[in-house]
Amino acid sequence: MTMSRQGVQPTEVIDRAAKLRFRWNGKRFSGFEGDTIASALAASGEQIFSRSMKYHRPRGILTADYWDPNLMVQVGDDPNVRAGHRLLESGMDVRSQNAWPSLNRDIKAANSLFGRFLTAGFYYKTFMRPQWLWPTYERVLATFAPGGKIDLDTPHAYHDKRYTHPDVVVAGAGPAGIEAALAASGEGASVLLVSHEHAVGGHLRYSSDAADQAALAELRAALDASDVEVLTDSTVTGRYEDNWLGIVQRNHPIAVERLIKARAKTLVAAPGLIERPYVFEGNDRPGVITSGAARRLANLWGVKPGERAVVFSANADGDAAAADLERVGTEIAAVIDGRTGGRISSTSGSSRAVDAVVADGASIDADLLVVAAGWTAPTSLLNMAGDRPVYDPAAARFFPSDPPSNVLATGGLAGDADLDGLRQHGAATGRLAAARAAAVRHRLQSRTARALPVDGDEPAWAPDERVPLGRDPHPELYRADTHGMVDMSEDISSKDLVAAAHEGYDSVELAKRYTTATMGPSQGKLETVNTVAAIAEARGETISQVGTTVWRPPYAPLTLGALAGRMFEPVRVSPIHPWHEANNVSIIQAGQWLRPDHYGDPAAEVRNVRENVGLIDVTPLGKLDLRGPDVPKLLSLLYVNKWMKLGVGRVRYGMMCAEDGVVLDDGVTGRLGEDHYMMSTTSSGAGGVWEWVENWLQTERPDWQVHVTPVTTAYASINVAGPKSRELMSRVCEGVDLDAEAFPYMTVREATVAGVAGCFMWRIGFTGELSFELHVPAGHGLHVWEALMDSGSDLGVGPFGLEAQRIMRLEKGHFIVGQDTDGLTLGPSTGLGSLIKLDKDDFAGKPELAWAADRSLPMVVAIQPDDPDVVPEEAAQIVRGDTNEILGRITSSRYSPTLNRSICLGQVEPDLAAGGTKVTVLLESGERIGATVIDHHAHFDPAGERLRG
Amino acid sequence: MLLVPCPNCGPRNSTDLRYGGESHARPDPNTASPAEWRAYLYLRDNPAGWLRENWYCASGCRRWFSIERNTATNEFRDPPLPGDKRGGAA
Amino acid sequence: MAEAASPQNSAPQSPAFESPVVRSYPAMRAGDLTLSDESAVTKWLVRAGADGPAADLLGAPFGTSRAVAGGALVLGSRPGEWIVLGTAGEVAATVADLAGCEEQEFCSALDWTHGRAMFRVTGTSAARMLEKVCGLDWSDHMTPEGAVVSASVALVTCDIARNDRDGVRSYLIFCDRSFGQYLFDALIDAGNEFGLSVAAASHSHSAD
Amino acid sequence: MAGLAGRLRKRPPKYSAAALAWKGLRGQSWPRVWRDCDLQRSYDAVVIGGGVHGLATAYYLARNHGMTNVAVLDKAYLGSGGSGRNTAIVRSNYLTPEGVAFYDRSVHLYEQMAVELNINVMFSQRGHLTLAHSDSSLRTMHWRAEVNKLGGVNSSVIGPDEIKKECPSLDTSDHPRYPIQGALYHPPGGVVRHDAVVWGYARAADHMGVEMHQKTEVTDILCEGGDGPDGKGAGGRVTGVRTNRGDISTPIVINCTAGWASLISTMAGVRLPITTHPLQAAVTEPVKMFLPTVVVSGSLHVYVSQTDRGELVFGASVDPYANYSVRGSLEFTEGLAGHVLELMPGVSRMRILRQWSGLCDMTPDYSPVMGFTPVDGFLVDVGWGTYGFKAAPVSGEQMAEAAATGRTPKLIEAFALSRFDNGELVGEKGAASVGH
Repeated sequence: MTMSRQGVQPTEVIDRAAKLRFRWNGKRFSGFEGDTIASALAASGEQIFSRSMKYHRPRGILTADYWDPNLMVQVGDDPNVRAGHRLLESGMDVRSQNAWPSLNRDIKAANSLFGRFLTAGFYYKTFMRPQWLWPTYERVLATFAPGGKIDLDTPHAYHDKRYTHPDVVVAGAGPAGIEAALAASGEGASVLLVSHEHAVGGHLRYSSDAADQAALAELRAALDASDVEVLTDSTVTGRYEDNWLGIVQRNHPIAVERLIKARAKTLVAAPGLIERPYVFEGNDRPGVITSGAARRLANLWGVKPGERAVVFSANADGDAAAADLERVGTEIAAVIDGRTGGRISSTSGSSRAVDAVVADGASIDADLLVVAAGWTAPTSLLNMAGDRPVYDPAAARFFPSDPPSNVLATGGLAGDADLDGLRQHGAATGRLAAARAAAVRHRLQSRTARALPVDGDEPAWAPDERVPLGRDPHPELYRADTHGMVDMSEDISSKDLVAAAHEGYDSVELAKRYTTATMGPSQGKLETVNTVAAIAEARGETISQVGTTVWRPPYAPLTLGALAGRMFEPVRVSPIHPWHEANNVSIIQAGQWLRPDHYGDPAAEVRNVRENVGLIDVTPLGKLDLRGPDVPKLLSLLYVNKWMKLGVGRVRYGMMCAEDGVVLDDGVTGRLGEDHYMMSTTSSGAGGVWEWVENWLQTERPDWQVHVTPVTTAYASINVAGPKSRELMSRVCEGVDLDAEAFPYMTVREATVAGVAGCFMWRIGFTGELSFELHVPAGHGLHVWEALMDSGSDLGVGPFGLEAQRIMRLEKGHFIVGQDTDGLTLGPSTGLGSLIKLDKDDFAGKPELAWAADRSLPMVVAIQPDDPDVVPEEAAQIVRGDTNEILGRITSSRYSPTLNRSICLGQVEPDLAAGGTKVTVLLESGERIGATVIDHHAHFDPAGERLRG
Repeated sequence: MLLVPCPNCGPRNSTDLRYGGESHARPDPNTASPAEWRAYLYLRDNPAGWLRENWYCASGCRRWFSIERNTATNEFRDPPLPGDKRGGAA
Repeated sequence: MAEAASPQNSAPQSPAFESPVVRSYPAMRAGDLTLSDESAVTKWLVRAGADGPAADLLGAPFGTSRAVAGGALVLGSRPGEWIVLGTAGEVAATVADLAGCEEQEFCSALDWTHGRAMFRVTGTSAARMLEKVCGLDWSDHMTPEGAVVSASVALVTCDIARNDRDGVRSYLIFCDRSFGQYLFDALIDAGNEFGLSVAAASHSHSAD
Repeated sequence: MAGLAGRLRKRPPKYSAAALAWKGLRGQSWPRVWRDCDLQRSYDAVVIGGGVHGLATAYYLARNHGMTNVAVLDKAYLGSGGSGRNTAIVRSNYLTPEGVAFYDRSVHLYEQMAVELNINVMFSQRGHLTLAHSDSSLRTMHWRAEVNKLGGVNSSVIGPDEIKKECPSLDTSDHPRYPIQGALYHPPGGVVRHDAVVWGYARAADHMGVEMHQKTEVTDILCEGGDGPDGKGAGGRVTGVRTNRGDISTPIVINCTAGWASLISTMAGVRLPITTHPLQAAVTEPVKMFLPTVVVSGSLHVYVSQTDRGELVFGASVDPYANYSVRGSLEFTEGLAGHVLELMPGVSRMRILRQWSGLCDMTPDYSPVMGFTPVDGFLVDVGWGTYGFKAAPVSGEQMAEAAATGRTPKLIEAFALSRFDNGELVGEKGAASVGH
């Protein structure tokens, strides 16, 4: 066939004054503003747009819209672009995707010669032997993968997201959809109208009928005058629970694409109908197009689809296509009427000709074969709402059965009528949608604490009193006995489906999986009905008996960029963060927190703390403010140890276990006042412990009087550690006697530090040194940190980071929950079993911890490699001698700058837990080294004199 | 996105809440047998239908509440939004 | 409550309050929309029974807010929880009024000024901007003037109060202080489309 | 196999390139892949669930133990559950010795499958990368690698540079919010054509006389002597099953269902430590091959591989709340896309074509429940969470042995239901929560 641009059409959407130049496979082409890529190429006489997936048969325009399986092209770095939908832009670099070396000469076209061997599923039946060759076979098969190329350097450009809560969303902007939107808006509802196409109007856009055009103008004017929000070139991609909708907007001014998430009170589905191909031998040859394609080409873009056409018409659209073709100068060789028994059995002729062979074998010369063989009802959005469409043989298509009553169908999806009938049904649907939305809004408002109070009862759920649309009779035009293509994007013929059914893949789901029919880019919008029909014929059943497959989201493919949108990655920092950044800190990410790992030399930081004094920013340390008379009971319930007698100003260490006895978290809690406590948790456990506390208080002990407030970042937390820490504190601290007797280890005081009142000081420390843990009101945290740095310069004060702290806590043998313990570590395994007070009436995990006492459990122990210079990897396994039997593992391991040797914590089988036990550690290198379990966790200062100092 | 009817806030997106699982009573820790306690820890009815379960309104009122939901249709016993009674395998 | 009644952290002798927003922002084209950092405003968290004497005194049930006589703004942030904000003096006055309730019910109050960042976004397109970072319905019937709600904003849990300024939509947004800088930047990004500009802190907090 | 010959039905034509060519030339069609049989009134064993686990169990009952009077019942069509909805990843780099030994056997059986079942299951051992974005997850990767090595499994921790070599499309720079710090590299890991595994086991079992019954729903399990109502429950024994097509008497019932495991077991009076959650997956439109390995990120809750058709197949972690409805959610695809683009910014223009979900039976310790129950003759092969497909061959083999011999094979001792009575859970949590 030869397509060419014709004179100006009254309905055309192109601006012939605006010429756009672009490249197609490297060659220069041009088109007009308003052209799609495909219409511009067609107008320039291009016939072949792609090669088919399996047989590499030449493919041309079929439907000339978004769903055309033959018009997938690469545009720059954008693969699988729908050339039938994407508007032409100046300078586009458009390439065909599935052909090598070129569209017109494709080497793999040879595959078509072997077609009889490449029946569906052939690859399951071969390439099993020799096994060692399979990887090679696989690489070859992979070269048949269809689709375009991605460019790994493509940036994730600005994509946007937005939420919206309209009363009514209308999916589809044909005459019925527009009327629904207008009517709902007229009832006072907020309405969002979503048009998949570049302009509203649906099938009216490409109708040359004067009445249709008048109606279109009227509807557009009404929309402009209304409050309806209209989105064009946008698609409702999915309907999820409670009418949660995904809508992708492809033409947003500031974003590549915008994903709109809409909570619609009611959804109106008005997607119209999709014309389905006609299955006969050679139905995929360039020059065989649908009636919709013919009319779009002629009326929207002024393109003459061919010189001499045979029109197969089984409905009014086919007749209209014939008329439109004549108007643009295509000679009509014949009109074969499908309603009176006319059929096409195959095409013949050389490459440019598509002579139609009719039922009686006669052949009609032509270069264009236009088919109007029926419709697919895109019931996707209704499927997603739980509906199961039902097939009506009289109308030869599926119809909705029983969607939820907040999803309403109108337009072609719901039935047939003349334009006025469709408009009336649309308007009635809009009114119903608005009425039901009002009831939903009333319910939402009456139940939402913050909402404007509503008066009156909830409106009754409006009954559906719409006059149902009729169903025009349509011939069932299916044929399974030819080699006609059922799925053009997958190269699946009716023969393939029949063969699959005979092999036993005879349910629609199995046949789909086995042949991959309907698995392509349009997900069956063109193919499903013909696929089901072929299976039905092979089984000797009806289409209704076979049933159809479930349409899953999205309605139309959705880019990963649009789904990701702007990526939110919350980051937490302490008030002291600016100081760290100004002092060559090396940052480590701990969950959402950015924390100082070290400032250049962790070992030096350790030595400075051991010899002088260091500061570490421990702001992320979890802190819960607990108030009320029942706090001690709460502490006794959540910790394994006792809390009823903690005096004001005292601090105690506690371990928490879950109900299964597994270690959950640990930390110290101090009593700040009569009924006022502060609980500290691990940094990573802060959020979880807070919820854990609330859960117990709200569900198990609602009568207890305790108020819990997370104050983790209400305070900047600074640990001042080292032999000279008391001296440093004395220079900045007012109102507190820092003397060891007055302010001993494991106590807490409130103080004014560097002029900041309301600071809390704890005499505790993870490092094992004399230390003061300061909690400073966050708005003054940086000030206090800097004050400490300034006043301590002569004491050699310096910052230290997490790494230095990890080393020092390991020197002291303090375990870290989640590193030295794991998801099965029971309380007693930590070596702190004596903490567990089973004589308490109740506490979390009590029964398991009681039974655990009689079980032999793995133990957390301190381990020292015999060779002090070998530092085992964390995760190195402890094995039995030269065997592969696992007896434990190293959980923490560092080189100690204080002891000048490697030191570890690990978990070992109970019989290895005794001090002095020799164990074998398997390094990652494969080397096995000797190591010794020591009889307490602390590698350094086991008596703890330094921290009491 | 499921709407969960929080008794304090009103209907909220499920992502605003934390799921607490099946509601079940905690046995007396001092008298429970290992079998009873571990049934409480591990065994679940897991029905395909109405289930009383716990939710925590994490981004909202921060209150734990218990409510009945049909695990086959995601309908809540607390009257759901009118019209959305259909769920199930789409 | 005595301990609570003296707002120590905002005591005058303290050094200047450091905001969580530490970056500086170049003057932007004045659009319809302004964003300001009000983190220094004194904020207290009050806890009591949802319908006890303290609740009556505060008069702002969950989901609503009220400007009290003393000048402070009271937000019913959760059932049995209130955020009281204003100048140190205004807040202290309101909190002090609650002292009497202690004999009748279990209640507590703590200074949360340092724990929460607070931003204000004002402008006719403020709701459209929030739609880009928060899944709530900001229409007048679901979130009217005075409404108080908690929700995820750009993946950070926030308390939000609608507190219009001279009839123009305005929202107060509170988050954990450590997220302050991140959230401030996320709001600026969301506001660009509407011509957002960063304004100096007004330290004003209550409706007229 | 010689001893089996007597029981073999007339062998249908073998699949091979030659047979394809021959039939192609003569235009012959292939016979049914499995027979359509009438439901008998009694079988030596009934397997509930026509997925990979049930079909493999039936296959090994016939092949290894000569039990061919076996029926596999499925309420829909074969492979309609998790078998056809998973992302077809196979690996053995688990955390615990028992897990490693078990899954290693499975990989071994997958390697032989194409030849043994005479169907190309397209096992593509393209390598499996589990990325670590934090020092704690890197520590877990080292832990897994060490246990894997001791179990004879090829697995090691590699750094960003090597990762870039294996998988150039990954962003190994320090720009992302959560930079890639390293990965557990597992060369034998890969993907399989999951449907082919279902059809292969069904076809091979059919050849040995096993009957596959589709659209056959079990409505009750008939018991006697148990301490519960109708003789169900502990101490009782199985006598048969009730189906929508009538009653069947049998001494052995094996529950190989996923998603409905609790409901089926309740029919026998057995309560399970299971909650059912949907697991979602999605597939993109095809593009030319660019992703050579399977990539998993636990911290980002995503796993991805590229099929031979050029599509990217994604999965994530299970939905947060218990649920029997298999609808996809938008928030799943949003989160998925965000995480994938953190790993591979270059794919932002690829389009999601379809999303779906399947039901996963989650257990407290991320390990299955296999073997005998307090009801004599009622066996379970359940609790497969998100890792059932990769375990299908070994599960079938071991469950068949348990059913045929009445003894629990060593390889599945750790997965017994009784572990929840004595509180001795399996330590897979750390690794399995990292997903696929």
